[in-house]
Amino acid sequence: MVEILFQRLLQAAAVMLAMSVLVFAGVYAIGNPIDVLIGPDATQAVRAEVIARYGLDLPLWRQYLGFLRRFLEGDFGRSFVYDLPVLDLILTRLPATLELTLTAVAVAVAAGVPLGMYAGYRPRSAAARAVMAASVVGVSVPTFWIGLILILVFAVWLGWLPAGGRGATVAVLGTEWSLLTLDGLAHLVLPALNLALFKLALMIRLARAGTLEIMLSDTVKFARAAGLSEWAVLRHHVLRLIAIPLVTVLGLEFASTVAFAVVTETIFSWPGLGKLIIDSITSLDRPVMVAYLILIALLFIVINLMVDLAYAALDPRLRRRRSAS
Amino acid sequence: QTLTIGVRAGPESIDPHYTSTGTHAETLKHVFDTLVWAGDDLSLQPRLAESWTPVDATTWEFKLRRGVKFHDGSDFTADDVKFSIERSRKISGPNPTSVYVRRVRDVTVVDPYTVRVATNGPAPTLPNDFVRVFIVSEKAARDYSTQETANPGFNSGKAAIGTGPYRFVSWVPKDQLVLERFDGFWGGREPWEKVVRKELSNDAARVAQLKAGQVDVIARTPSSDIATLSRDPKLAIVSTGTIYVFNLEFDFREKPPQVSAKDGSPLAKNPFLDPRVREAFDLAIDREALAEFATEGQAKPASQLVTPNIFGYNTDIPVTKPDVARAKKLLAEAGYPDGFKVALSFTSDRLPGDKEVGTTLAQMLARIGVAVTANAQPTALFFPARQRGEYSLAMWGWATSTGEAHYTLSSLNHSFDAAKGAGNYNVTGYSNAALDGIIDRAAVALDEGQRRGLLQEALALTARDRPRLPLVIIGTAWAAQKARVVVTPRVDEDTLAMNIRPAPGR
Amino acid sequence: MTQAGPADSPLRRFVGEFSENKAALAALVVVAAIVLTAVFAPLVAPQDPYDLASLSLRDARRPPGYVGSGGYTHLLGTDAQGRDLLSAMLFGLRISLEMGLVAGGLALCIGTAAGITAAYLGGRLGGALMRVVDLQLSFPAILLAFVLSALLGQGKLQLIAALVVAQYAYVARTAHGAAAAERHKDYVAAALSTPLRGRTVLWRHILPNALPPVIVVASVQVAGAISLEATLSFLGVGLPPTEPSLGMLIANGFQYMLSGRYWISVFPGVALVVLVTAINVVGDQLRDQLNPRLRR
Amino acid sequence: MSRPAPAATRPLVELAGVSKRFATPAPLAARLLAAIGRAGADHALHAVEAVSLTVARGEALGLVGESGCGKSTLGRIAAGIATPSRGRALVDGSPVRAGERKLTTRVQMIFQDPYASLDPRMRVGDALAEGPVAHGLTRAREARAYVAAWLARVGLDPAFADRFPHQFSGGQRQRVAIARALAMRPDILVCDEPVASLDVSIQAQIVNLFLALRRELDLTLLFISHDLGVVRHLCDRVAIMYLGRIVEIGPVAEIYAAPRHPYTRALLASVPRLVIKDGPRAGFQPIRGELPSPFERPPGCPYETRCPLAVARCRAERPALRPIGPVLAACHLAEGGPGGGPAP
Amino acid sequence: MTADVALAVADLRTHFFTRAGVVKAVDGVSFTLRGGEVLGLVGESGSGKSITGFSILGLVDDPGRIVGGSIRYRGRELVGLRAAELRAVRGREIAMVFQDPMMTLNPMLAIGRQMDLALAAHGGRPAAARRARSVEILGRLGIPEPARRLAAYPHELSGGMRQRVAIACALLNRPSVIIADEPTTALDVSIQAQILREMTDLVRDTGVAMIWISHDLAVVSSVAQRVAVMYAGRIVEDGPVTAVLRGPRHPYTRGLLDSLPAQGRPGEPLAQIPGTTPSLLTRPAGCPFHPRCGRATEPCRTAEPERRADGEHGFRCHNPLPEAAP
Ligand SMILES: Nc1ncnc2c1ncn2[C@@H]1O[C@H](COP(=O)(O)OP(=O)(O)OP(=O)(O)O)[C@@H](O)[C@H]1O
Ligand SMILES: Nc1ncnc2c1ncn2[C@@H]1O[C@H](COP(=O)(O)OP(=O)(O)OP(=O)(O)O)[C@@H](O)[C@H]1O
Ligand SMILES: [Mg+2]
Ligand SMILES: [Mg+2]
Repeated sequence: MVEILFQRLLQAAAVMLAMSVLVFAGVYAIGNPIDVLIGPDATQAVRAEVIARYGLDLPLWRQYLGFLRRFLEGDFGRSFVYDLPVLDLILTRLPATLELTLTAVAVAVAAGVPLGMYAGYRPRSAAARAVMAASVVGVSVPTFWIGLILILVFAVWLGWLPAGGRGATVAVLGTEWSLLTLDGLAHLVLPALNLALFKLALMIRLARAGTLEIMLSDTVKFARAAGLSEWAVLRHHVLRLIAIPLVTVLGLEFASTVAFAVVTETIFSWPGLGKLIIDSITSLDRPVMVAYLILIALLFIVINLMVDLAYAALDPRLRRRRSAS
Repeated sequence: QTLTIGVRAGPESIDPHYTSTGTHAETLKHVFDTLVWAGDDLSLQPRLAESWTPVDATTWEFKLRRGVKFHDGSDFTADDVKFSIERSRKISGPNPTSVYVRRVRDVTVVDPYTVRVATNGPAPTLPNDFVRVFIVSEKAARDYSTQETANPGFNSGKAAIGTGPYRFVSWVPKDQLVLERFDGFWGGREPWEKVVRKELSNDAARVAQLKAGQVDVIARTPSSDIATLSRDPKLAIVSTGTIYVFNLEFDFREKPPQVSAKDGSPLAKNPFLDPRVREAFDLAIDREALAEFATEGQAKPASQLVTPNIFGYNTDIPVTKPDVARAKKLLAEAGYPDGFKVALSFTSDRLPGDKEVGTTLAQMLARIGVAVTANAQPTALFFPARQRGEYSLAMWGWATSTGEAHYTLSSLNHSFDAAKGAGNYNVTGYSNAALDGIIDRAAVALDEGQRRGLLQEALALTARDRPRLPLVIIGTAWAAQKARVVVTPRVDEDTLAMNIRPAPGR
Repeated sequence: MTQAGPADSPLRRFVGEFSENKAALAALVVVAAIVLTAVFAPLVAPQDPYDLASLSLRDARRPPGYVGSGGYTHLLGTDAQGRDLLSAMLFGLRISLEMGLVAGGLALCIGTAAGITAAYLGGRLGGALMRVVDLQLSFPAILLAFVLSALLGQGKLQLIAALVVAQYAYVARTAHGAAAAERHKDYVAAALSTPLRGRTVLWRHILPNALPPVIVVASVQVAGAISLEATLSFLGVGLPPTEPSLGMLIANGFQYMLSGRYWISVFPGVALVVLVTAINVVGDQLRDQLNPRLRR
Repeated sequence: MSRPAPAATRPLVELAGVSKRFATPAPLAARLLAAIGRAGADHALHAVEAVSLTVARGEALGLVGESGCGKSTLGRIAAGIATPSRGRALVDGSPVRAGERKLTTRVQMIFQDPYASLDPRMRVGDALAEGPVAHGLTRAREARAYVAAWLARVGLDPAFADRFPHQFSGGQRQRVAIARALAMRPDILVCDEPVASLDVSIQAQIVNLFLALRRELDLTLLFISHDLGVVRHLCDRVAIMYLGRIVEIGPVAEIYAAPRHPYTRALLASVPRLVIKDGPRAGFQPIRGELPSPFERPPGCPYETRCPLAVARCRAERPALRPIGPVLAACHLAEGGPGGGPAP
Repeated sequence: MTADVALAVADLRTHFFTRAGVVKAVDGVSFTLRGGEVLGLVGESGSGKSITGFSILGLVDDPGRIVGGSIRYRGRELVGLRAAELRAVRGREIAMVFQDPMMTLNPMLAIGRQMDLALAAHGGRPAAARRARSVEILGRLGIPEPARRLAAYPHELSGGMRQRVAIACALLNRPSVIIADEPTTALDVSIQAQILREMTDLVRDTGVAMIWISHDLAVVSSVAQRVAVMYAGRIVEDGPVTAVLRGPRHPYTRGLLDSLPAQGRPGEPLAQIPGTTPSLLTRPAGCPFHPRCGRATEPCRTAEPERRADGEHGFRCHNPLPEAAP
């Protein structure tokens, strides 16, 4: 256990190190954050003072080492813009993003898997073709555009749902969740749908491909020969067999879900990490960028770990080998 | 009665001395007062100071308003003023508010309702600076006045005690700020019990929330939506010109990095050093068209870098009339009958219409034979690159936020001089000794009439020499739920709850 | 099965099977038509959107059917710069296709090379290579593209670089999966036992057999590249505004959606959807056809 | 036996104490679970354990055993496709493989599944020419003729060179695989169950082909099969494997006539025979008990768990291969003399 | 005797409509299966044995279709039944076991669960009863500690055990006909022997009727009472197993028997049937075997031979081999 955890942590550390170097170098190449932040009327002296105060006058490697030292002490640094501890800034927004992405993924799975399985089960039917065509639209239309259309239709024209923002939240375990209030849910529907569409298409395609293949297998034939109904075959056999690739891809796609959350959060004014990161990029708020990316890397590793555990849960071949007698 | 406002950006902290960003000041004006108030048209008005007079060349005396209460019930006195001025020097974020008190040598409390401010040298525009100097309660903020304690103290509300019409309730960065009415406000009770300021940085999101009825007012309505919104019977649009002027700046260095002959070969010398080329560019630009089409009528043609309501504005300078034929002739005379190639860089996400104006400029310059590659950049990339001197032709917007032209002239057109603190924003290498002289004299002229004359002269000289071309004055518009509210516009674009009143008949 | 006649050439059979799916055939025709119009855009388009001097601002944002100062009808209206939207779209298609194909192609080559090499090497070295790919996947593509275009400036090449970096990892994973499966098949062992050199086996045997799923992913990637490019334009780090790609046009027209000037964004959007859908339908058919288990 | 055993010269193929372990790399999740005590960590799997055998020039050795007992693995080691964990595989005294590289073309292998062993995307002509061209057995220009000759040799139309593997029937495909191996002009052919996937009528064709090739090319064969009938028909000697070890080895006629090892005996008894007489049929005498897991080896005789005759010694001590009459057998209970197996 | 017929297949035709043409995989197959009888179905690969089996259960995959003939189970016509009715027959009346248990059992489900699903498909019984039935069947098939095995996953079992589990699944609902499609081909001889033993015991004890598909004549000869030899989509010879194997009347059956290694002397070439399997797409006119037949005469090339019978021993050949001496 210790060894495995250690290995994973090492991997995490390597990823984070790479990320932080990348961000440092990237921001350095873009320019001095102070040039974005500081007012035009600041004198050279003030400018120099501010630059020195943020340590931006040091050579890049010294800035980086300083960051590393503080990081090892558990200090992620403070936002250039807000002068707040970056960790606080991120942690207060993390629930919103998690809520959004997880809902989106849940929607994508809940809708995508059945649709995909149907499309794979009756590949030549008109409905299946329609589902597949729709899924293409899902992957091809840019997220921001769909988002706006959703707002136009459901918020502006029909007035059924709010056009943006997060709505009422309830504090559970010290974090605010909007999933638990009706108002919060109403606010969540459109952004989650927007974010889910892309994943949905992916789920449909994966589920279809898997189903298509498995429907031809002897396992299915054998189950049918035993008199199982088509529903039972799909529900018990096919679903089980396609679960593993689905879980893998979901894990891999998590990073991109978060990335697209950036767009969705912008359109829907969702107070999550995506908006934070875009704003910190546009204001070259380096500590926030670094911390965010480290967090994403961490999240990615955690998700990977969970995917591995899910494998073990799903695939009995990875489970305990019962002795033969 | 709750008022919900959708704005582009909010405060960066609740400490008013933390940063000098415009939106920061805008927000905190609800909670804190200043000695001097900039009116809707930027004219100076008494606020916490009832009057201000120069005692001598380097001293201003401010008479304070009596009977003003802080949100915690304590009285406002001269000590709070002294404390606040000194505090704004010590506390500093990325964009120090110390610029507003840079000319202050020291502050003396004469009596509880009189303070004297001694300046480093003559400072005729000190009251203009004080428009942005917020007064905090010494009692509440004393313990939160170091770099480390300031933000935690104010953001938690402990130190966020002001004299303004609203008191601070809560704030989530980049999300929303909640205020509630301060019933003890010296200027009388506000109509709104509660004010929610939502940060909606995306234009479409702002408009959508207004249309969906989630907000009462939005600031900076995208120009593309104004026409439709004004046709909506439920909504009202209020617009005004702002103090932002787009300008096109030329590179005056010997070796401009982004200029070349059309075939890509380097030019013998920098064409922008030739006044005929600059004039040709001026003549190529159809400012009426820019205003009418690029910004859909939201902007107005500009004749100079400052707007008419700014102190020092020169009414004699006309808006240049476009003349493509003459522009071509001038170019030919300057030795560029076939034009040349240049990259035009501009911000794409900073101000309303910047991208459209930039791309349109490229079209207009193409008409006189200059091959322009349009380089639209996010603000985060534009300013650092500009600061590094990577651009040879740049278009961006400038606001005369102090309300007087000296600020603009000395920042942009004065030769760069680190020692004097002049030309801070002049990265083009432009240097005109005559102009510098006039600007320097205006800086210390205490007599208003004399100062106005000098500033007008400097602007006229700028119009002749064309170090940068003024293009259009940016307009701004608020859109509001007609049935609920009425908005009075401000030229500095501030969206204040104090300028929003319930609609009559409600 | 085994009774395939000798006259039955694989290509003929392939074409025959393909044309049986009418939808795929139609999609192929659409793709071909779009590619052709894009290639011949300068001949087809009423206006040259690159010629800034020919544009008139007075024609900006006019609805479909407007007769502009150029004297011709703007069938699909004009955009914010007074460009004829139809022309802009034709040229935009050209740029989008170019970007999609170049970026998709490069991502295909790099990803395939990385994935197959990792699969061939196997063990720790191959594992390490795939870790790098994983790392890449964990880095949101949009941010990556943002940083890259900040580093390299605005332009087609930079954007292509960003798209490639963002996308090659998907190809690499697919190629790796396919190649790892092939790697352990007997025909590879047979080739190695001849003995042939590892490199020869890699290129001659593993690559061709691992390619089909990769090609299918690549066809999705081409679509993905076009759509990602649009998103980047929306975030402000796309192409220069004077070089309108479809994505760029959509992103630019985005701000007019709420004001009812739908055409600026919707027409390019529809064109994008049609193009990408058609590419995907063709890709899907190819995938189904390349799947031997679905063969008839 | 139909043919006299080849003269006792120096063996052409020599496997000296080869073992093969597969360190099954458990997926991370499994290891993780193992670490928190949910599962026993996987041990290395011993596919082949300390096998020594020799094949003389021109001889055909059959390798028989239950599925999964390590026949293919042993064959792959002999053919230089796999590296043994311990021991060496020699051809004419020199190693077949060094490190990750196979050194010789003298041993070639025919794989169990001819379809899987042919590159589905390569014309068989190209597949056949590839090796010989790379090793200078023919020049690229002459490759077509070379290939045609070998196709003809295995009884295929040379025009088939332009076809893809899927265009052949099973028997034809197996011939192509044989031609590919032969085109390398090997001295030794390792055949891994070359007839298992074929039905009887085609099986006969292939068996006949091997018989002819042996006669005409003086090939040395290592013939892996679980079909005892085919082995008897084709081979001079036979080795019986059980759980990675050889339990009995000797001339075909001897072993079929009088198996010494109880496993060999059971195996022979399990072979279904064509029954053409009316009346009650002889019941099967299947081997009782279960195959022990290759992960957990009992310390004694590997067959002890299923052996009807096992005694205490079998549980405790692993029997070595020792000469019993004309054969070698690894059984404590086997006695010398003709037919001297343990009494059932 | 007719009352005792469990399954009667008459002129069954199952065709695959592929792009290349119509593959007549099964083209006029007729046979009857009596209760408690084992019918061996032999023939070379691709001759249509499996498709015959699938057709009986209505499990022919796209693009295949039963285009003609009838399948009567205890007098009830199965061809043309609605999906739900067919499903009630499958597993309940007629069950099937496939060649490779690794491919047929779902690797992701515990075997108990899979058996439970098969039982539940035919409804009615409480969970405990289903479990008891599963345990009973596994025990019947000689699996030690059956109750514990229910929780095992297929990969945890040896090949032989897996196949027994697959057989158990087929037996769960007490079908009266089992179609066993090469159930031992994937196993090696020693395990094959075990399975054969258990299956013969089973038939003896329960009286279930069985179709045993194989291409191994030896296996068939030891389990079946009657045998049918298929060639190119139809049955070319059928009859009591000893009679057919001792005295085959069709040259193809003869060829099959002759090519068994056991028939030749070690080291000598085996007899082989010349030529290759005909394509089911372009079946030769006349007797499909005539291109490979040494006895072919003119009528063989033109006229399809009808089934002729000699007592219970039927064959389709114009020039049958002489009857063997008893
Ligand atoms: N690459 C491998 N990794 C792990 N285990 C392996 C590998 N190859 C073979 N094994 C294991 O080694 C053992 C012997 O396998 P091998 O293929 O040699 O058996 P075999 O006798 O040829 O069986 P069969 O008759 O089924 O072909 C088996 O338990 C198998 O699972
Ligand atoms: N899906 C299909 N499409 C086209 N032809 C098919 C399909 N499935 C089977 N066939 C054809 O049907 C014929 C009979 O196949 P079947 O599986 O019944 O043979 P078999 O006698 O069981 O052979 P084997 O011994 O190899 O299992 C084959 O020649 C095959 O080509
Ligand atoms: Mg093997
Ligand atoms: Mg079959």
